[in-house]
Amino acid sequence: MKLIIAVVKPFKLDEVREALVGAGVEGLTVSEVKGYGRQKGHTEIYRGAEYQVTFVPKVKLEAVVDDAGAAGAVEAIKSAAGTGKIGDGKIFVLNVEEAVRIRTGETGAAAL
Amino acid sequence: MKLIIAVVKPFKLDEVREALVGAGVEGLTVSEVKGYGRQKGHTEIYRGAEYQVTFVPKVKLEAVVDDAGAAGAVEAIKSAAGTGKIGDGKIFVLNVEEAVRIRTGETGAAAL
Amino acid sequence: MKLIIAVVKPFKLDEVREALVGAGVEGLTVSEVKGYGRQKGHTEIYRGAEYQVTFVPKVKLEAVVDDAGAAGAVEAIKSAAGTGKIGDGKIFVLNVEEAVRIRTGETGAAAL
Amino acid sequence: MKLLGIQRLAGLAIAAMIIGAPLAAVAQNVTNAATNAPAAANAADANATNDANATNAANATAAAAPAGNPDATHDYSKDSVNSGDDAWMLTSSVLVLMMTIPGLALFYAGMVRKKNILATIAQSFGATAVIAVAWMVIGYSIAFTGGGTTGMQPFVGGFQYFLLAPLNLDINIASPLAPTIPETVYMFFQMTFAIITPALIAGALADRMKYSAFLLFMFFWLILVYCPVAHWVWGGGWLGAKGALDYAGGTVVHLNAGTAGLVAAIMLGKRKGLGTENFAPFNPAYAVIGASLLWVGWFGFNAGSAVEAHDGQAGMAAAATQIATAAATLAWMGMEWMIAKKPTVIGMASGAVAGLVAITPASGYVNPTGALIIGIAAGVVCYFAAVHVKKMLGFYDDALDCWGVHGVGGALGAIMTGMFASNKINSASHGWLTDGNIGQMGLQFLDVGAVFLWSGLGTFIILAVLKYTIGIRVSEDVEVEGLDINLHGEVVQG
Amino acid sequence: MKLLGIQRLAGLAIAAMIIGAPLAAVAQNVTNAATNAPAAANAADANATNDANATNAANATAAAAPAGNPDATHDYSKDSVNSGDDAWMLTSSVLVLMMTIPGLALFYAGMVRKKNILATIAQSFGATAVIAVAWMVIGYSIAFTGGGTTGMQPFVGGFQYFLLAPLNLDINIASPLAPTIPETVYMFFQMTFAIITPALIAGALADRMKYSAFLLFMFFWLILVYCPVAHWVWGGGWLGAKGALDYAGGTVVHLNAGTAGLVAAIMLGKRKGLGTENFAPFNPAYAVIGASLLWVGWFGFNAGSAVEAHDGQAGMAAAATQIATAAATLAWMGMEWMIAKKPTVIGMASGAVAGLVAITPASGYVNPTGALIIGIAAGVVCYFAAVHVKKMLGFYDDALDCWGVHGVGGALGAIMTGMFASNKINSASHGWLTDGNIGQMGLQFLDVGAVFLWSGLGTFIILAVLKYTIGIRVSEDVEVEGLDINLHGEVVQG
Amino acid sequence: MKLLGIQRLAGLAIAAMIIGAPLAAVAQNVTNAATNAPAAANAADANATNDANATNAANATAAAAPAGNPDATHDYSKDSVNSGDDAWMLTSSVLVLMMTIPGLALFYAGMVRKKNILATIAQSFGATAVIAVAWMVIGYSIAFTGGGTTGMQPFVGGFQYFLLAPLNLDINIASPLAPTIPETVYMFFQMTFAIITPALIAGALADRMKYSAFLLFMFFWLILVYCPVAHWVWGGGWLGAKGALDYAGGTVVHLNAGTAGLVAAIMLGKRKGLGTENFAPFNPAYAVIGASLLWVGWFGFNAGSAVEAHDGQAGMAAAATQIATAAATLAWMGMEWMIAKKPTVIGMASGAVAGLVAITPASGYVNPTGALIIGIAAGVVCYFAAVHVKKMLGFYDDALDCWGVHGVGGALGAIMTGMFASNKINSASHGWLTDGNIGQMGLQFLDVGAVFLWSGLGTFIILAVLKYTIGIRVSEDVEVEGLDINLHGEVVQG
Ligand SMILES: Nc1ncnc2c1ncn2[C@@H]1O[C@H](COP(=O)(O)OP(=O)(O)O)[C@@H](O)[C@H]1O
Ligand SMILES: Nc1ncnc2c1ncn2[C@@H]1O[C@H](COP(=O)(O)OP(=O)(O)O)[C@@H](O)[C@H]1O
Ligand SMILES: Nc1ncnc2c1ncn2[C@@H]1O[C@H](COP(=O)(O)OP(=O)(O)O)[C@@H](O)[C@H]1O
Repeated sequence: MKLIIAVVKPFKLDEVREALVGAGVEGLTVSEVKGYGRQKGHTEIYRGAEYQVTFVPKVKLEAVVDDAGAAGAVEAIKSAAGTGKIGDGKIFVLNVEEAVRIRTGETGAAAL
Repeated sequence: MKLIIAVVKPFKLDEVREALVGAGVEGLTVSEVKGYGRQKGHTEIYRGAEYQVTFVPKVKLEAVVDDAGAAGAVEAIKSAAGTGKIGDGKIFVLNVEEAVRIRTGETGAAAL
Repeated sequence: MKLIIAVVKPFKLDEVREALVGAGVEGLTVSEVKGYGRQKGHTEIYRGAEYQVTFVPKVKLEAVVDDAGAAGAVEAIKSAAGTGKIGDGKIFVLNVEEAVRIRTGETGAAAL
Repeated sequence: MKLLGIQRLAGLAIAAMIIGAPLAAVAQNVTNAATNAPAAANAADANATNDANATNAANATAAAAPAGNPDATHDYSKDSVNSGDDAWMLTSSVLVLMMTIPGLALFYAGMVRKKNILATIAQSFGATAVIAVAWMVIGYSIAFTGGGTTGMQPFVGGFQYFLLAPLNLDINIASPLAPTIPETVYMFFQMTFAIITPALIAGALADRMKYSAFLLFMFFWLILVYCPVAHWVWGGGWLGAKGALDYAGGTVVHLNAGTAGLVAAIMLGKRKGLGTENFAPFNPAYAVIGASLLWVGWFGFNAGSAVEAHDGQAGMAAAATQIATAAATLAWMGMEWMIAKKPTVIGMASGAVAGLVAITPASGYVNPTGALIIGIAAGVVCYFAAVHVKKMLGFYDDALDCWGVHGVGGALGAIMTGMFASNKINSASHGWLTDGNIGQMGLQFLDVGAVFLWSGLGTFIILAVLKYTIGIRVSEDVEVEGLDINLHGEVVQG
Repeated sequence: MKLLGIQRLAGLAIAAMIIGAPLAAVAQNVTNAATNAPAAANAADANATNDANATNAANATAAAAPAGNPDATHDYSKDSVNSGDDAWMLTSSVLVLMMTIPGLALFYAGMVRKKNILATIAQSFGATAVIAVAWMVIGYSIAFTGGGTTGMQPFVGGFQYFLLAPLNLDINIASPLAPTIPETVYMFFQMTFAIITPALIAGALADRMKYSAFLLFMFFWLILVYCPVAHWVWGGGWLGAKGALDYAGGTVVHLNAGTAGLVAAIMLGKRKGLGTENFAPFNPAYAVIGASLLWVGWFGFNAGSAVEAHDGQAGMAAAATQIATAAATLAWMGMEWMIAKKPTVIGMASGAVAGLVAITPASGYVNPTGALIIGIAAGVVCYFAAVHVKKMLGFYDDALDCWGVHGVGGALGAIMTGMFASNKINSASHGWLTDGNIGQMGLQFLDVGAVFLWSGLGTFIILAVLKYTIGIRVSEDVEVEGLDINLHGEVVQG
Repeated sequence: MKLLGIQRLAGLAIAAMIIGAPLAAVAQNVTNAATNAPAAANAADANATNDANATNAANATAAAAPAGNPDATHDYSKDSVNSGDDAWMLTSSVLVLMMTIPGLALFYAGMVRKKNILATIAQSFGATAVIAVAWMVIGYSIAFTGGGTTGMQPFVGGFQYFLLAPLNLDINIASPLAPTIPETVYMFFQMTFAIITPALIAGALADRMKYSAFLLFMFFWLILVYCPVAHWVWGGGWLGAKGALDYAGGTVVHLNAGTAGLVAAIMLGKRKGLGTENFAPFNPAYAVIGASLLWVGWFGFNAGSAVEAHDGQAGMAAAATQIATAAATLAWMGMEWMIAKKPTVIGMASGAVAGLVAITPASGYVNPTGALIIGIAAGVVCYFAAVHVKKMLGFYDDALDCWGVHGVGGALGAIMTGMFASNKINSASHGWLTDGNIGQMGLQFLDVGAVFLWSGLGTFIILAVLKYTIGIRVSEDVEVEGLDINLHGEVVQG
């Protein structure tokens, strides 16, 4: 199984989720994160002093899929999350050795 | 070493932590996440319009354990986090190549 | 490529980011997390009842770097995040099989 | 099933109102003639009242008006409204309303966990609405009319103010209890007291009560517990007549609500996770803001209880209030600093409320020095009651310390009023330490005992009935997940 | 480019003020002599006014003053200020100001998403500043002076109060519309009404309007729409003269703002993501706190509209306000409970506001029972208007229901005033159901129609002009990312 | 160790109070006889005062009372209380209290980072409690009694009001400074000023001061700095006698607090991370809500300073306040819009406060046009002072701009009062530009200089002593981790 980590723009979350579901992914876990990269953060003003915020708000999706489904999932994210603008984000793929569904104790792909 | 990622119901956090400590895990890192899966989210009402929230609040635990301890840790989480109801969550196990304790510079299992 | 996960003290975030950039890391993703380990949490008082908070606020940095850069990145974090006090945090290194830049579709090290 | 139950209830309520109102409209024309008689009778009662409890502050004022002549207090030309008194009493009413919304709403919401913030606010807000309507329909009538010494008069008021009938027919009447302002203003001022008293009980019910049961509880408690007690002390009833001193509601309001909270907390049972989970509030800032608004609004409560502004009474009540509240804040803060090592903002806020509660019955009777002493005592005593005694006894989960602060503080204040009331401040009051009138202490204890018993009993009966009909506590799942999303379908995000 | 435009605008505004003010200072010495004549003229108008619309509440009061003698109302010795009236009207002004900041600011901020909270607050706060200055410079003059029956008098006021010139020269003058208090107080009281009315419109504009365009809109709408309408009804204009009843602004304030909101919502277009994204508010607690402060402050609005406190009027208006508001809260809550299964706190808050709006024109004319009925009707009708009708029609995105609550509620209240106004409560008012004066209904419909048309037309013209000059809506990126960071460079964190 | 120190302090404080109070109770019976003499003496002073500074606004009013007869102002039957004045002054006192809690608490809390929100609120709340008690014990006595021209009278008041002794014995006395209301009300009204003035200083101390040191600082600063200055200008002291004009406290309150803030900021040193870390506030909404409540409450401050409501003074002060505040808001907003490209909500809020500060000494003396000019000037000047000058000079970290807004704004207002005071508005005032009385400018500069020096020196001494005894700044760890959890054991969650 593979763990697919995607860091995308917050307002793209719903589209990406739908795309993944469309690609057969049955579940995923989302966290709100701050990103640093080419896209620069906003300028906050306080008492006339401007402060360049280093980080940009992003959402991180984590989905574990079976090896077969990995490529499709990556494709789905790529097409759904893309705007062509700097800051669209990244996708990373890691190997997962084991998965367990707590409720049933099922393991492996069956647990997803 | 293994990275054990567990996504569980928020109110189970303390029980799971205790179980892990009981299983010899010395540290862990927790994040508040939103989950998507079989368990469906709540219905928010605004101006009479009902809105089905797609995500469910969950907590994600990450603990790195030495290879020997992995099985026990997974067991501990499974028994502590289970309610038998949909949404109990998942456990994923990944391989960790290196670990470092910043304070001492210790590496490997010694760093955990 | 390697995924470097570092859990450090919140007020060290900026220093660590700068150190990583110095070490040639071009991007990273940060989440606010709660940590459990040797360092104990604070005591909250409510109506005279003291409550020992189990968790300590931490930030988690995730940066994917090419294999060559991994060692340097770890070093950078170690030196920037260290205070010598309990709770300085950990660094974990995992293997990453694939990386994709959503905007361009570039893959591998080029995507970082 | 339950849901259906809830809807049906709500449905009935609305239906009743929609039908009831036009009927009332008709009714009013009927009463048109009818009320003339009662009105006269009422005028008679009025004088009875004036004599009966001349010691009652409100009436001490009333006495100041041309007492011999009922018409003077009962159908005078609008020119005899004292515009300054009217201005102050309108302002006071607004201030006391502000105490409940948003004051109390924020104070309580600031002490609960995130998942219950909106439900806590909904309790104060919903109670305000239910009680205001109930007060207009019948509450005022049974609390503040038909006082006297004969028949039921000492115990409960009459019905001639059902739907405020007399006020529908004549804008220029005053209550014998407040002769220099329009009765509409007096009715409104007393309504704001009637609103906050039951609303205070919510502090003991936090985090676990069904909203439908809560609203019904508010309604029945107002009618069966608050209105009679208010009548006893202020409405021309037996306690006032005896000479018990309660300037602004130490027993009528605070001991009354506190006792109800204690009983309710026991009947509801403890919150799930109490002692094991961290119940630290989500945003203590709300609690301090709420306490600040309570403090600010309380001047309408205490100084407003002079029911006029044409002499020194309101001013002295205001001064006493400010002094006692500040002293209590410091006392609680000091206790906490010494014992728990850190002065919490919720502690300061609670200390302030404790001082406000304890000075409530005394303001208007005690001098500034007496106020200072009462304030210090309130801060120390209520701190121990809310923090240590509660933990020691441990059999009740008075979540936000409705009993510890309002019950204990109200009783303490009532008793200390007997000690420090000074006839230099109010000719109608003679205290023990100040004027050597030890007899006053007996009256104060009688007052405390009577209110404690009646409130405890009434609360028990009402909640018992609700418990075995619609149920009073939410399911465990709902409690764990939070009342906001489950009872109101909303959450505080982020 | 755009930014530059904005700056230039701001720059001009400031410049204008900085230059304008000293000029004014000079001007005042000129007017010194000049104003004597106008003043006299004004005094004449005053009497004209008094006769013209003796049915107008404010003037019914005015009539109570030595009417024959213009001096009495125009340059009396300070001793003839009624201190009680002055105290109440100062208090009322403060209460109404509190309705807008922080009341309305919180009410609206509590119904938007996190990214727009500060921008929403900035609308109420900025509007307060812009309007206060505009009112002092010219608004008061064209709204509340020069009323009468000749020439333009029935439609718009005069200019002799430009920069409040007369008040610069004599502290001891009163308006014929408020003879027992200093005119400074009456000017300030009316200013607070002038502030909240345009500010209410923001509810329809939420989440998508440019701030520069918003501030200009506030300014022009005040001058072109609010001031004339206020003059028609309260300033000695034709609607008041005809005998239309609007005690505190059901049409002048609420229908007026609601209509503007409806038109503005249509011209701005819908918010991006409406219907597809979750628009659930970030912190509904803010909305309830805001509604609570609106409720509390509204007593300055309605009871303050008696413009005095020396008789029963203010008190009856206060009682009616409290009763109707509570009833409306229960009605909305009940509807929601039955239909959506859960009573939301935002629903309760909206119900309260609906009740406050609907009783506004009626308070001071109706009796408590009438108020109860109006309140129930308001809760039910506005619930359907804001929730279901809006969804049904679906062609406008009245974001926070400015039209559904203020427009519909204001019109409903104005019409029901015609039904329940009682001459037992106010000798100047005769309703249909109460006093059999069906003619009043015609006047109320005329009032509603006239305000609806003028407000709709005026709003359309102002926004059309702004739209094709500086533009009124932010870019899509800005809307998606949020107004707070983009328009104000600030965010609510955490 | 330190902790123990803190406890011991707190312990002592409480102990002192618990012992002190009963003593006082005894004391009062002693003073019973004793005070008759002082009272007479005081009455004498009173007249001295009346003549001495007839130019003082408060006394201009006082003069309006039957001046020849000391009894009239000193032990009159309650019938001579003007109920309208009493109503307004009670209301004003409540409004000014609201300015500090929750107004100022929120205003400051809205400009700090999350980790210090509760500690910031605790400063306003704790200061309120400490000062209220200190004022009752001795503050009022040394500030507002024993004014006159002989001996120490011009510089500091007497001690005969220790524990407000005279008010313990007679409810029907008035101060010669406020003859138409009970002295209890005047004492309370002035107390609310005494509370907010030191509390304002917290803005300069934010994020780094020890709470124990803060509370002691509040106490000593009140006694050693505020009380004397208040006596000089308002209590019958030398500055008032000379004819310096400060209607509601431009120098006594704002310059005084601002100067203290400047000195304190320097002595505390800069916050860790200043300039390198993002100090953007956690929730700017709090700041705007706080500023709104300050704005609303300020009418008690300025219009309340008329100390009556029976003539046009309070109204004119209210009008001037509203106009100047709105103008200043627009001016600051405009500056920011032009220079920083975006108008921030914190900027608008700061502009409003700047306008309120600058009009404080002028309200009641200037006409509406003068108010407009002062407001614009305040917005522009304070913007540069708080934003640019502070950065330029850079040697002090006036965290929330206590000096930039209150110090600079207060001085500016005092000086512009000399320019625009008009005897058409207040017979006691003659300005330079308006009435050609250039001499007034000298008096205003004298006033500014005297207050600046006394406040700066006093603050330095007090803080120096505290610094080398218990210490005034928290440890670096505490500062980094946040004051909330470390000083109060609480946090704002989420
Ligand atoms: N090497 C990396 N490791 C982890 N996260 C990264 C890395 N590079 C970028 N990111 C995340 O992806 C986001 C987008 O990257 P950025 O360089 O800004 O734009 P783009 O992906 O279009 O080049 C960043 O905000 C950060 O959260
Ligand atoms: N494939 C997946 N990858 C990552 N997280 C998942 C995946 N499937 C489920 N989850 C997480 O586990 C939670 C519970 O899963 P769900 O399907 O709702 O219930 P259950 O685990 O009992 O089948 C989800 O809310 C989500 O956070
Ligand atoms: N085994 C582990 N797996 C994951 N995270 C850990 C682990 N051990 C520690 N951490 C994280 O590192 C933080 C610091 O660890 P701690 O033991 O408190 O101090 P130190 O790293 O100096 O020994 C913890 O708060 C936790 O977030």
